[in-house]
Amino acid sequence: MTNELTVKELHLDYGTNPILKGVSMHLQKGEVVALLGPSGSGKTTLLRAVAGLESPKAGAIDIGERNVFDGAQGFEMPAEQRNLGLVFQSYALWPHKTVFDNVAYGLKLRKLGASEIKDRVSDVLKNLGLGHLAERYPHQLSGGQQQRVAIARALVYNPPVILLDEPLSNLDAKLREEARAFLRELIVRMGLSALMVTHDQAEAMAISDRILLLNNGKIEQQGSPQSMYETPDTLFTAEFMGSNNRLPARVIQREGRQVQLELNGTRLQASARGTGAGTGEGSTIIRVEEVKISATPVDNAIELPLLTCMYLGDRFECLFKGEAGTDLSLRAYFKYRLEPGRYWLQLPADKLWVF
Amino acid sequence: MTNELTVKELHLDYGTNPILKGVSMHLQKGEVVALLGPSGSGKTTLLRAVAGLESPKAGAIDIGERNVFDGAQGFEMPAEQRNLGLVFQSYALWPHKTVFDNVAYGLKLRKLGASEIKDRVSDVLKNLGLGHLAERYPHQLSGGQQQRVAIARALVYNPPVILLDEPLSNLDAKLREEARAFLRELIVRMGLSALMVTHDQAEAMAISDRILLLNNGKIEQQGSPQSMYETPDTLFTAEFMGSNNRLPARVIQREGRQVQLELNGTRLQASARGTGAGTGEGSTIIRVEEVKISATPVDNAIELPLLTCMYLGDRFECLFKGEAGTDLSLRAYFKYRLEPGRYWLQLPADKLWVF
Amino acid sequence: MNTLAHTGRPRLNWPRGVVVTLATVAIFLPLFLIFYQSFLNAPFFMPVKELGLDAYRFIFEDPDFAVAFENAFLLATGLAVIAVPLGGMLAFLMIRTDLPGKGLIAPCLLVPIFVSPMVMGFGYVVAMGPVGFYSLWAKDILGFIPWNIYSFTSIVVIAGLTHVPHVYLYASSALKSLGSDVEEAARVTGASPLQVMFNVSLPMITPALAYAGVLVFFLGFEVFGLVLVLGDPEGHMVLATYLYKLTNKLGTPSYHLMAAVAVCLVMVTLPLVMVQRWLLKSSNKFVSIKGKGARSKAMPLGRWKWLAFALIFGWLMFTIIMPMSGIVLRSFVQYWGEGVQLADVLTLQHFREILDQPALMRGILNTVLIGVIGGGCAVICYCAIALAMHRKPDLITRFLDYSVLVPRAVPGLLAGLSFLWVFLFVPSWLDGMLKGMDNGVALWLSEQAIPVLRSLRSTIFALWLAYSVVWLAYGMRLISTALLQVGPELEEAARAVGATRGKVTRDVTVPLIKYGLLGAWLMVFLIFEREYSTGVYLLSPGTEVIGALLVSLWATGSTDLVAALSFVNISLVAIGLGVALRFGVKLHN
Amino acid sequence: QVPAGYPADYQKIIDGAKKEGKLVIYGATDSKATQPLIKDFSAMYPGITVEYNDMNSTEVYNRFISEVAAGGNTADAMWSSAMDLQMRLASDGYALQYKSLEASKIPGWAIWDDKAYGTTFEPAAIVYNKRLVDAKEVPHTHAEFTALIQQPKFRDKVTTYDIEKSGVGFMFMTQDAREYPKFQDMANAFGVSKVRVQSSTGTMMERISSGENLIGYNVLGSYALVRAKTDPSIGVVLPKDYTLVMSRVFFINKSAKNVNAAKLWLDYMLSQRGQTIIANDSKLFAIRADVSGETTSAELIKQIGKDNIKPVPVHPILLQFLGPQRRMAFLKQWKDAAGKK
Ligand SMILES: Nc1ncnc2c1ncn2[C@@H]1O[C@H](COP(=O)(O)OP(=O)(O)OP(=O)(O)O)[C@@H](O)[C@H]1O
Ligand SMILES: Nc1ncnc2c1ncn2[C@@H]1O[C@H](COP(=O)(O)OP(=O)(O)OP(=O)(O)O)[C@@H](O)[C@H]1O
Ligand SMILES: [Mg+2]
Ligand SMILES: [Mg+2]
Repeated sequence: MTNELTVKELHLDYGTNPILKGVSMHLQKGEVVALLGPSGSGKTTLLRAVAGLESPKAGAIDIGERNVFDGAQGFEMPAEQRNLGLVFQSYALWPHKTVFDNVAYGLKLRKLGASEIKDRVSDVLKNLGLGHLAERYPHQLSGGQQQRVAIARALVYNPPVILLDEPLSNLDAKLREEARAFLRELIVRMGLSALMVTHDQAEAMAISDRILLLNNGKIEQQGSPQSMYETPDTLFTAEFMGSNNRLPARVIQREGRQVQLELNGTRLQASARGTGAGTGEGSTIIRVEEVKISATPVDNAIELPLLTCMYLGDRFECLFKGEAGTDLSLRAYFKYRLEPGRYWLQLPADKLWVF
Repeated sequence: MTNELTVKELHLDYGTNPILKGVSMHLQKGEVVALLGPSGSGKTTLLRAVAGLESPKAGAIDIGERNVFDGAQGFEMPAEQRNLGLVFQSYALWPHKTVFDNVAYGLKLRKLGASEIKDRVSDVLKNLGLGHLAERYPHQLSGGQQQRVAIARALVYNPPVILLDEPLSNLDAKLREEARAFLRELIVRMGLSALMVTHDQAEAMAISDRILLLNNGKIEQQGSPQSMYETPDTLFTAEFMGSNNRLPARVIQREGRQVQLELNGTRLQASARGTGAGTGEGSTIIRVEEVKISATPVDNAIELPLLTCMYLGDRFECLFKGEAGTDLSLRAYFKYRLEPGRYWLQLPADKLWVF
Repeated sequence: MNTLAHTGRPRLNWPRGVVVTLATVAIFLPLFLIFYQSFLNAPFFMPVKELGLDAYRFIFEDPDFAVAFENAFLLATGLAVIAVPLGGMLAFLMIRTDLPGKGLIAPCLLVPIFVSPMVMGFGYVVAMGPVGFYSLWAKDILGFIPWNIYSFTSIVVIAGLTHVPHVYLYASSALKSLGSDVEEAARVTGASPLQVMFNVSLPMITPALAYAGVLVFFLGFEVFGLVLVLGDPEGHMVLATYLYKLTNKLGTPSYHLMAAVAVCLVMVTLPLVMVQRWLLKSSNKFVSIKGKGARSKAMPLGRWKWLAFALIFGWLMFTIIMPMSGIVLRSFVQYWGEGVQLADVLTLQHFREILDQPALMRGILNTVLIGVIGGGCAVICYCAIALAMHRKPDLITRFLDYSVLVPRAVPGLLAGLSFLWVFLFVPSWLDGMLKGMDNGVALWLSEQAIPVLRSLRSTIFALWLAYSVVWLAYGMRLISTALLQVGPELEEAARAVGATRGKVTRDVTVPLIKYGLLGAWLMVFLIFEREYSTGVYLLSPGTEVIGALLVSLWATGSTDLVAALSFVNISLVAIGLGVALRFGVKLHN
Repeated sequence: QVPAGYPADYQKIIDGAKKEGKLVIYGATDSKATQPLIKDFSAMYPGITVEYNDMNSTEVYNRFISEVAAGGNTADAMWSSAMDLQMRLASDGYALQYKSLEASKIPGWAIWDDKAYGTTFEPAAIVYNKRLVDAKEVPHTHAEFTALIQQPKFRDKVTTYDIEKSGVGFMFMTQDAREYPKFQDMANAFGVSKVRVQSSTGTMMERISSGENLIGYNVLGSYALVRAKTDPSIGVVLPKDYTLVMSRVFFINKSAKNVNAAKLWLDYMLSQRGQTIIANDSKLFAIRADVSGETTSAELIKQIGKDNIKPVPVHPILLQFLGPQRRMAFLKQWKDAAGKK
């Protein structure tokens, strides 16, 4: 398969502040890639560099066969010639144009005939369920509708790649869930290649074929959502991809991937991940949903008193706390509200990760 | 227990547009109440009316024993005399003051001595983990830190009630989860009474003792998170409180709470909720997490082909779709990725609600 | 089918180049002439002249210069000290609170902007001078006159109070773009409206106040008409009137001395610009994080309400109603003063005389034209310059940023003279150059283009250019405020769909600041209405404007015509203003 | 249509002027006063449009020298009350030598070298407020004036030109210093009364009329009399011991484009017809003795006596005071005496 977008060793500074420190990535035809990372890691910057809105210092960017940026040759194609679709977090709809004119603008710039413009705009609006809103102004639309107009505007001239910067983060919690299913379905249906920025790992996993995790201007790890979630290479990835318990455990012994821990006076079996080695203080984590609660003693478990249970609707999140003085605390899900008391929390060895 | 805050039949218009249409509520000492509702339902407006930042048309507001607004007598106490704590969604920190000065301002206005101010501000900053940031300016803080400064500022003069307007919505997805646990713990630890606006039902459930669901300027339903989630009185509440499947089912027969449905050619048992009666088109919903997937025929189930599975990290969200032409679609969670094929989706009668 | 122009390399941004070059020439050519002149001992165009520091030596030895300089500094400082806080407070009261009568006050605030200070001063003489009718009234009641309008303190106070609206304009537009949540946060914390204003609102608009402060400080150095009218009796002199004196002091006009004074002024103001830049540098501190739905209810002032109203009314009374009533009264009487029964001397004679004089009628028309059309053109030029600086944080932008303030540091009279020089000598230098090149094209140019250039001087274009350059700082700020409110992503979105920079400007940026531009047009119109000193040397028959006519009428003693003409002018502008506001032109975005 | 009494070859000038069709004058006389002249001139010589630029006297000077230096269009003729500046230009060689046909009809002191011509006869007057100054008090000589203004009633209420700002004021004052032996006493008296100085006639008269000031010294009589017509508060006296008289100086630009028209204008202005208009319509005082009316030199001479009229001569002698040293010295002397620091 061909790469629709290739970024090679991109470096970018703001003033003297390095923001991107050598990012390489590619996007294949028909693929949806999520750019994930904590705030300030440079996601937006990378997207903007691809779009031509920021000038990198070094590296190269190709869109399809075209080279659009080459740091070595000092070549940089202006944003308007890159022919990309870009959806902003704030949607950035032009408030003085109707929905129709917002969407049609890209076609007008491409000097299409009036009737063809009308056809294509109506088409894409219908496709996005906005057919009846063509004559409205952006401020007369709800957030979700605005977001779809922004997408329509970016799609209408069939760009090879569409870039989305946190397209869902301005939506209500409720709307967001629907929108993400809609967006995924739309991208797949229209056979687009999309690069999407988000800082919400759940959103990234739900929507993308591949995740690129950015950390401090570098790519920390990339892969399918499942591999990122289930087999993180680094502590950062592991912590970022899910809800975790971080445990103050001491490593006692390592044997290949198998590790022996001591936690709260209990010996536990765990598995090593990443490149960590040696004994002593290690970083030990376990996903909240992997902790199993039992009222009776079980294997590879520690015993802790229940502090409180938070209702989450479909389940409870229960908080266990070690004796005063230790900073051991553990969260676990349970289907029902637990009675106060002490419980055995089983930490399956293959899910208890040491970095 | 005494009510720290009582709102009686509050009416408020913007121009000729009624926004609050008779809202009554109360907040007890030490209680955390979440004001939940879709965008535009009037949550912020209600909060602002309590704070004295909007002038209601009619009704009454008492804070503790003090009457602060009485529509009948045309009495309205200015905001600055109500002695409340208010945390804004935007934090609204004063950018020209340091963290210390931001927090100290309320005490200065109360004419406390310099040394006492210093003590109390240091205290509250330490309490919120901001001790080392006192000399910084707001723009030098991360979002999460800013939010905590905003809380510190609202707490420092010990207001009887603290009002929070979507305090978490400006935070990263990751930070938000931590912050909500922190906030809940803080409020409980300091024995505060808090009224918090949010539009995220998960947040409301996790953080509050009681939820007030606002819909279009009226209180739709109120109660503990669990009762709101598990025994909604109205379709609106049911739909708002969780992720639901809405089914195009026809009611065939009702017998007390028991209802017989027809869905996709299959007869199903369901239970009636709310005040709905009669047969024909009803509103039928079931929570996504209550749908059980089975490869073999089971009771009270419909058979549907799998469309796609979305990875959510700790589980998959699977989408089933009826034959082309019907608008039947169903989402369900499953621990593993499902093979393509047809499955039986069990819809437990007590969780399949008809309104 | 999706075709976009592909040129490969980014092209030279020539529209920007043209704008920047033209702006630079328009700003610095006259300044350069002044600078050059200040180092000569005779007019620079005379055959006999020598380079040297004579001019500086003379003014530094002249005790009058020291006095004038000190006074000018006091005046400018006092003016800023009075106008900045009051303007800020006024803006707060008008924008944020439930002050009664806002609708009425808002248009009144503009009056001091478009009434020429000379007229204003004259109004004060008639109203509050030693035998002014308010003074006589006060004397009847109190037995003495509690004020002396000719004292330097009075001049400073009047200058300060009449410049409050300038500060108000900047402060109010800054306040409007400031989310009110920070203020509400203060109120909930327990601050009364007054405390909110002093502790939160005003500190937060420090950058706008700093800008306004520097601008009014400059204007303070430039105050001329007011001092000319009110300062004469007791002999108070500031730099602008000192300049005026210099035209006569040595018998023949001494350009080198005037130029030296102007250079001193520019030198004094430069550090100020630096200070201001420095203040603004830390302004990222002031960028507030805006919440969604930045709505606000007017802050109830409670018992302060009527006190605030009374204060504002007092200000209106003193800065507008009293001097204006003086003018109006003067325009309807034959004469006035101690012991005159006004009822006996009422007349419409002065208005009839205006009708009889075609030059005056033409002056009125020209003034309106230069205000409306010239103002519009000026706004277009300002907009072009602002766009050339828009989102391009480079050296050129910084350079322009500094440059726009400089012309205002030169007193209008001298600025006008230097523009006359530009229009006179630049064509003849060019002519000389072209003739020297001695080829066909050059000769043709010298025959065809030079006369056109020369004839520009006697058209109203010359006047317009001088006005526009002098008020550059004022106008640019109006427009850049509007531009700042255009979210960058709106422009970036257009580039992403394929619009070139030029198209982005045309299709997105400019339409979005449409209302800002209209407001700026109105404000520039007002300021052009009253301008007079800059135009003095650029007028020719047919291009008279009221401002300059007033000065010359004043000098020849037709004070009654001055009053009547001012009255007509003020009424016209007020009507125009009313119409504009009526049709929805916003005063600030 | 050669005016009566002019030689026949004057027709050549008229024809030349017609061909030029235009005349540009820079003047410091306000256009209200010049309009009757222009109107009449146009009636006499139809086809010549007169473009009159009304400016103050320094602007007239500034513009003229700048424009001449730049070689662009400038005035064909200059007509200004700043006699010293006009003389400076004339003696610096900017003026065209042309012997007006009317030259014999005006006094010799008003013509210099056939280049510069005095065209009016305007006395410096004492102006007072009739309402507030008793008829008995009104001074008729400089000595009476000196005595009067030292009375407490006149403290802060005497006004005259700020001679640092006003050229006319300076000129009058220097002539006073020459003509009046007790000038120093008068200057000291100004100091006693704390004289209020103004930069223009208008402000002086406005303040006298309103009663803010009671009496003004060296006010241009032509303006004062016009004002006194409509304003009963204004009283005008011409001092009997001597009265200074100034004359608006006219010269033709040596490199004028429209020389013939300018010559026509000069002859017209000095003719009886022109002078009659200057006297009766412009109210500027005719310089010709053969014009009668209230504002004429004849009338003035009748009132005060020929010997008491002290005209400021149209002569380079005026330039003495343009020298910086003398000028500064005089200014200092005046400022010290009059208490103007
Ligand atoms: N104009 C700028 N000048 C200087 N630094 C900047 C600028 N814009 C962004 N930065 C810095 O660059 C870094 C990366 O910013 P970027 O916007 O790419 O982050 P992000 O990953 O998109 O974060 P978020 O999730 O908050 O949007 C941040 O540290 C930010 O402070
Ligand atoms: N200043 C205003 N003028 C007129 N209508 C307003 C104003 N402010 C808010 N409204 C309207 O009042 C209604 C309630 O607004 P409110 O801000 O209370 O909603 P909310 O529940 O807080 O919504 P959100 O979740 O979006 O914050 C909305 O329909 C809104 O459009
Ligand atoms: Mg970002
Ligand atoms: Mg809200």
